[in-house]
Amino acid sequence: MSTLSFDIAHLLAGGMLLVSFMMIYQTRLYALLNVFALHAVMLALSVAWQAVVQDAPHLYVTAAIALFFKAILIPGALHRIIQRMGIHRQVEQVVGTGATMLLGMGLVALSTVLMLKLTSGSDALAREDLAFALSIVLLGFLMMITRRNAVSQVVGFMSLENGLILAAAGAQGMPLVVEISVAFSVLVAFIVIGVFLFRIRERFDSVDVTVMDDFRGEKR
Amino acid sequence: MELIFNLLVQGLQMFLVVAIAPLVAGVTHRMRARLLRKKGASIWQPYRDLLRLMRKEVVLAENASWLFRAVPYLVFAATWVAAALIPTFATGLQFSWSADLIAIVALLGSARFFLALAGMDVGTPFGGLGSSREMMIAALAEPAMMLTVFSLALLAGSTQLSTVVEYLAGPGVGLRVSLGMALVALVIVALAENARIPVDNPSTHLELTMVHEAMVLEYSGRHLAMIELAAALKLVLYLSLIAALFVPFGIAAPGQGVGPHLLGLLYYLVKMLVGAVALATFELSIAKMRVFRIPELLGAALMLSLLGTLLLFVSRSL
Amino acid sequence: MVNLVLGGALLLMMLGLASVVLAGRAGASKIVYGASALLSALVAVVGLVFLLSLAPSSTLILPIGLPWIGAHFRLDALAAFFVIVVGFGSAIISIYSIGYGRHEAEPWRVLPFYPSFIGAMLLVVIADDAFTFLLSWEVMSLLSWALVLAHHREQAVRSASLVYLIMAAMGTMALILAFGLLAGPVGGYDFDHMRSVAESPLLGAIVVILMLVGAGSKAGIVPLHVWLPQAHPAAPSQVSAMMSGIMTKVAIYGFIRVTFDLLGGAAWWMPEIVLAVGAVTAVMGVLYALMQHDLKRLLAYHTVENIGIIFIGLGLAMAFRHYDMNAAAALAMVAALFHILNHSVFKSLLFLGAGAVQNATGSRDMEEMGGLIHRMPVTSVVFLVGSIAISALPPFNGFVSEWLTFQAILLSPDLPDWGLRILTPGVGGMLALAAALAAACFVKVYGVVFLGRARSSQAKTAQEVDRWSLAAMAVLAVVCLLAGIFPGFVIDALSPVSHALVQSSMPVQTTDPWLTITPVASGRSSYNGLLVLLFIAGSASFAAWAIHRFASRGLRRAPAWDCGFVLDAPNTQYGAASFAQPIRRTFGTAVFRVVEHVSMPRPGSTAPAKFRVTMRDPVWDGFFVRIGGGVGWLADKANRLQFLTIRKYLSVVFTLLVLLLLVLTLWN
Amino acid sequence: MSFPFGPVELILGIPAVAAVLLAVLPGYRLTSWLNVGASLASFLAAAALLVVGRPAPSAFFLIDELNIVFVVLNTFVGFTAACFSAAYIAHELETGRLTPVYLRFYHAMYQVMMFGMNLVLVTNNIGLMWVAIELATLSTVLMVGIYRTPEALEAAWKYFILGSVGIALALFGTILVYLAAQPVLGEGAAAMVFTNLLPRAAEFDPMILNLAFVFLILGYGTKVGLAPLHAWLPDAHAEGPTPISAVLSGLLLNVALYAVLRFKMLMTANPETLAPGPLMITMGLVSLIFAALMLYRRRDIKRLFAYSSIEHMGIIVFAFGMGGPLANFAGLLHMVMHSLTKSAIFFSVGHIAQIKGSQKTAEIRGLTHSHPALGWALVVGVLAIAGMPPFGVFMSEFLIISSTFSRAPFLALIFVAGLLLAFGALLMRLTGFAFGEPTGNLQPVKASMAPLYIHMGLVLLAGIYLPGPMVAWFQAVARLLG
Repeated sequence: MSTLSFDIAHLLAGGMLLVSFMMIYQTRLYALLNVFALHAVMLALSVAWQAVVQDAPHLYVTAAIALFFKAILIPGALHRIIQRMGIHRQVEQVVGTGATMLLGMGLVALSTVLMLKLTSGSDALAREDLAFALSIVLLGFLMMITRRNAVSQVVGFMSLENGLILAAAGAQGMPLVVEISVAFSVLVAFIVIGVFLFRIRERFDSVDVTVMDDFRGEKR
Repeated sequence: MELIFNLLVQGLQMFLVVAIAPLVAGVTHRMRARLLRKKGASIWQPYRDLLRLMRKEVVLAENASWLFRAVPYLVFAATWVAAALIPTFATGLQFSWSADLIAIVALLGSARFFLALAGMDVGTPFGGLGSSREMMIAALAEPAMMLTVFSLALLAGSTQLSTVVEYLAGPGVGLRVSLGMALVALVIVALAENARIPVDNPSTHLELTMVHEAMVLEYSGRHLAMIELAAALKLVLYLSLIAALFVPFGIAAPGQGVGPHLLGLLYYLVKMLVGAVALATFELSIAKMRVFRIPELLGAALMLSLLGTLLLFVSRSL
Repeated sequence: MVNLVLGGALLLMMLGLASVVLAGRAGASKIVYGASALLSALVAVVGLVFLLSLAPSSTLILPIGLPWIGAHFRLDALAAFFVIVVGFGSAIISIYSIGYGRHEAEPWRVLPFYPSFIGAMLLVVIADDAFTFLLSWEVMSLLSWALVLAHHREQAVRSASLVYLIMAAMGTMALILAFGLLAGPVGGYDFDHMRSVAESPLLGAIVVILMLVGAGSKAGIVPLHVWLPQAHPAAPSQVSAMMSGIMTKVAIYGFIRVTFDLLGGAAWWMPEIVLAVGAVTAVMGVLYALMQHDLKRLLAYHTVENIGIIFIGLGLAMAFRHYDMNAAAALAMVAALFHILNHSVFKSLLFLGAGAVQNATGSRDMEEMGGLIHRMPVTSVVFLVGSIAISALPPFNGFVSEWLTFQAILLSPDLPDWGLRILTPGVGGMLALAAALAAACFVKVYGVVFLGRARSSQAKTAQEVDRWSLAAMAVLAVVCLLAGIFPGFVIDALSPVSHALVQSSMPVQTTDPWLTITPVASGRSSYNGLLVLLFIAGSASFAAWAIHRFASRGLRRAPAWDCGFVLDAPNTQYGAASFAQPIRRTFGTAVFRVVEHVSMPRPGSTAPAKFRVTMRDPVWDGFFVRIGGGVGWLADKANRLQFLTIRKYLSVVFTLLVLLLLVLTLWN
Repeated sequence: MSFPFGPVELILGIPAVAAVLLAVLPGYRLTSWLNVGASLASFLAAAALLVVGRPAPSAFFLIDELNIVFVVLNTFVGFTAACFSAAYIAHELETGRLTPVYLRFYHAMYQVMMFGMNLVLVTNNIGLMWVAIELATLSTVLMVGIYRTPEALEAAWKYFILGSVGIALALFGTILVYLAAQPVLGEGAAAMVFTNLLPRAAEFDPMILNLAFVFLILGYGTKVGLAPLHAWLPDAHAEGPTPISAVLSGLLLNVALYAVLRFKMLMTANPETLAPGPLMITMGLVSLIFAALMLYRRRDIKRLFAYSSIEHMGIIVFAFGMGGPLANFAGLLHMVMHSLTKSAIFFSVGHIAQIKGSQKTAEIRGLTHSHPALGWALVVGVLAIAGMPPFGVFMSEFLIISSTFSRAPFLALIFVAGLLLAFGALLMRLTGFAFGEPTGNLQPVKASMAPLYIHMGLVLLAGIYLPGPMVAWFQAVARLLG
């Protein structure tokens, strides 16, 4: 593998990581959705580049799915949901932006150290890609637990999935089965979440998850 | 021939203890009176009392059960059997193997058990009070007694009373600390078991502190006579036991002729006399204790006997 | 032979199953109890024949149970002895139940479990591998638990059953751990394998402690006894008798089997703990008993006491055996075994008597009884026999086994170990104390329940129980007497058992003149229950005859004298609580922190004076309640996790993930 | 074989076809019979695997000693649960808690779930396994929410979110396994086939495997219900229809556990990896003790038994973590026994809750008096699950404890403490349920007792007698697990 292709892959993955941090930084839902769309675009680019490098045409499909579903369809749909349900446009944070950023830094450091340590034998592209992917997964997870709105949690979950796809694309010759299933799962996840949001809308005024937490079946 | 002689000795002992039991009580009573500068009754008075009681009819409480009527005889019999197994003037009693020292203690326990039951039978507060306190005292006195038995048994290597007495009468025993402790413990136990001062007062009848007399309050006539006799017998038993164990001189060994036995008999009577006098003197020189101080006294006896036993256990190896 | 016992046990279990169908019909209880009595008696006979014929141990392996081991069964001398204890006791109790069982309101809560319970106890005794043993053991617990719950509507019964089964489960866990150690990593769960392996002393000690927890909790050693005084009284009386008289013996069987048979030498080097536990159990048991006024609960505490006495014997046997004092070891072992037999007889008798009393008066509270000797003449006699026997008074059987134990204690100065030599006299003193207190306690029981005047209208009109029950109790009373006056036969019959356990037996007793027993040597100690009985009977009869013949035989009934006070309310009698007051004051303040509160009204006030006693159970309040509180506290803390938000749950997952990643990073 | 399809194809095909049919067919009676029939047919197909022999492993399907246990158990409990479900759902229709439309949906989802779980078990491809688990999860999510009460929706939502995160983590783990295998086995699908992975596992990069295992045990462990990943489990059990609770506890947890075990085999095959044992032991013990403590404060009968499932999963994971022939054998046995017993308990709990009209523990009293058959069945079931003999759980707990104690005494003591804690709580509740003065509805009830009796009969039989072939088979699996 040439240094150039390595650098480009590196750059794109790094870009994704940067966008992940940008998502953490957002305080408004619309902006968050926009940044998430950017995240998905970066993913698509990254996967496409992998397709080029690995000479694996099926990855183009994955890139396309990422682009259409995640960069366009889902942010659009979430926009509509926010509008229709009149959700408060602010991202409600549990941990402040600064602290979340710091935590995110720590996670990136952790995954980098881990990856450098782990895959000393295998090739650098996979290793670096994996380090970025792991960071993105962890950051997505972090976002899920430091944000209160359901929408931002969903977005966190999606970015986590983006990290997964990045990892899968980085794995040389990983069969198509997996990518399709990932996309499939995202689709299903979205539909089911939509169904749930709809039902929840029926009964609650907000999709804020904490409202539902009152219903514990077994009250305190 | 020897068997007949032995049987004779056993029979004589058996009847001797019953015969002198009222006498010992009489002597003690008389001695107390004299020490108090009273004239006092004759030393034969207990015999007269017993005879008179036996001739009287029994006035039985209305709800007394068969147990109440059987108990006097059972108590008397158990005490008598126990007393008959204590060497008085001769060791090597014919039937001594039928019960050892532990069994003798247990026989006395049986007697007390029945007497306490009888105290509960009529359902009077006094009876219950007496029984309850009697059993509390016994609960402490019996272990002390048992531990004393332990130390003696360890010393002699036997719980067979004849063997123990023979051993103690023999030359092998010097003065021993444990023996002294055992003696003190045994004396305290004897005082408690016989309802003497400072544990109980045998000569009161209407005091809330009384124990034994409260228990037998409902008895009359021949029943009371049996119980009084059993009590006197028990006193003799303990005196004989102390005498046989701690002042065993003069006691006749098995196989010795008629002479030593007669001598032993004489010695025994003297010992009893001394014992009765000593008891009376002791009783007069001390005050009756409150009931709930008694456990402390008996606890001391228990500790002493345990200490004695421990010393023996330990010294065996030295 | 083992197949006969196994067959009997299985038939009993099938009888249990069959009675599920039968339970609805009239007369079902007669059939079930009758069949149980018959089967148990047959099994007991098999055990007796085996023991007396000195047959070699008989084994059987069935292809069930743990797959690669199979279910091993074995009848040897020890098992045969316990088969006799279980079979005989169950047979008599079943005969009692033929009459007593009629009063059961819901027979189907008792009948299916009762015969199966007997069967399970038999299976425990003949099991010869760890799995079969534990299976039968736990089934035994389970069935007795179900029996305890027969009167499940009472809250006290339910909580007793709860405590019982939890303690039983704890005990079983300890047993599993012990057997796990014995089996080793290879999984040699059959007893033959455990016998053949020589364990290290450390392992032996751990196993002994685990057995004390496991078997001891079932038997009721202090401080693991707490379930016993709750569960035994809660059950129907025949079941109480079964649990107290027999099941506790099966527990001791477990202890003996492991410490003497399976472990052998490795178990014997630290008898101090067994001795100490035994002595504390004996004294604490009887002290607890003295504080009770519930008749069955009191009897249950006496079971605790007697278990302590048995453990003292076992501890002595361990000590003697360790220092190769074989004759002494045999003496101690026989004393323990004899006491096992005796206790099973007289405790069954007493519980059956208590059942009769409960049935007649409708209460277990002694403060509502009194004067039953007039209403229940036969019961009162047999109960008296039981009381004398348990108080260890001659000439009944209880005295003989305690006497043997004392004799064994007196041999302890020859032990080379200093600690033991100092400990044993103390243990002897505790044993004597326990015996004396037991006598006090049974004066209280008998005096309050049977003597005096009736304290309630039910007690005043009580009726004697039926003939089946009386016959059963009478048989037990006769056995108490026979074992007390002919102990030599029992000791000789036990010699193969002690030989199997401590490799030596006591000298043959029945060849002595007059059936005297001489445990070591005739110069050392001897006892003849028969002669003592004859002497007492003879001199009592003689005295009575002489007085009636020569003095007077007049008798007049009159109101009680009572120093001239008029007897009125039966409450003025000494009751259970007042009888125990002197002892409560002597021992209770230290052990139970007894405080007596007296509130005296002012002079002139017509308010009644009030007297109240408070006490704390040092074991229950000081230990178990705290454990319960601790668990509750932890549960409350843990329970907060049920009410987190999804986000917080995710945070937990995230934290765990990061933590594991950190571990991976920091590794090597 | 004259059959056009092998048993494996049938095991997958029957539920798939049935799901489609059930989705379109109307009528309660027909569909519930069809549901039972399809489940029975799957079970027979699985049983046929035992008789006709196992097909050779292909790139997609693998039947070996390990998963055949799971497959047979899965289809069997699936069948009995379907029987129970028929009676249960009839009552739900009567009371109007379910409408016919939802019923059709329910039956279809039941078969989809069975398909998903069977696929997890028979597949040879770790990617496919992941997809199948996801499928099973999603179908159960929908079933949990089927009552559409706020509680049910909340439970389903919680299940869905936590499950999705778990599944994402598991996917990452799966990718990592592929990454580890790819340099050795080459690119492509071959590097995801389990039978290819296992023999060459020793050549994989141990550190990637370590990392993968962390993600896999967290991912699939969420499905297993290991504390502290368990949060979805109690609510999902409590709020869904009871047949689903039975299937969740009895089957889905096992299926996830099966996935964990597969990867554990992979880990142990590589001697340079960190041993998975300690992690599994720790998680097992934490689950055991935590769940045991949680049992004490439960006021909902189904949630109570859900926590009991967590506890037992802890026990099983602990046993497999300990490893060795005895512990592995015991773990397997325990898993089977737990499935049978716990589903039986849910069968009886389902009827009880229907009779009493409540799942509150305080409102269920004196069952052995008011409903003897159900009450005693519950008593027997709870005692069995609490590890009392003569039931199978006792045997497995006996083996676990006794084999652990000589190897790791302190672990065994903690384990025993956990078991006792759980026992105390269960017994306390049981005493309340079964005894005392009965409350609430005392009318006799028509319950389908057959599945219950069959399960308890099997558990009882296993506690006393395990057939030789089954033992040999379990022992082979135990060796396979190392």
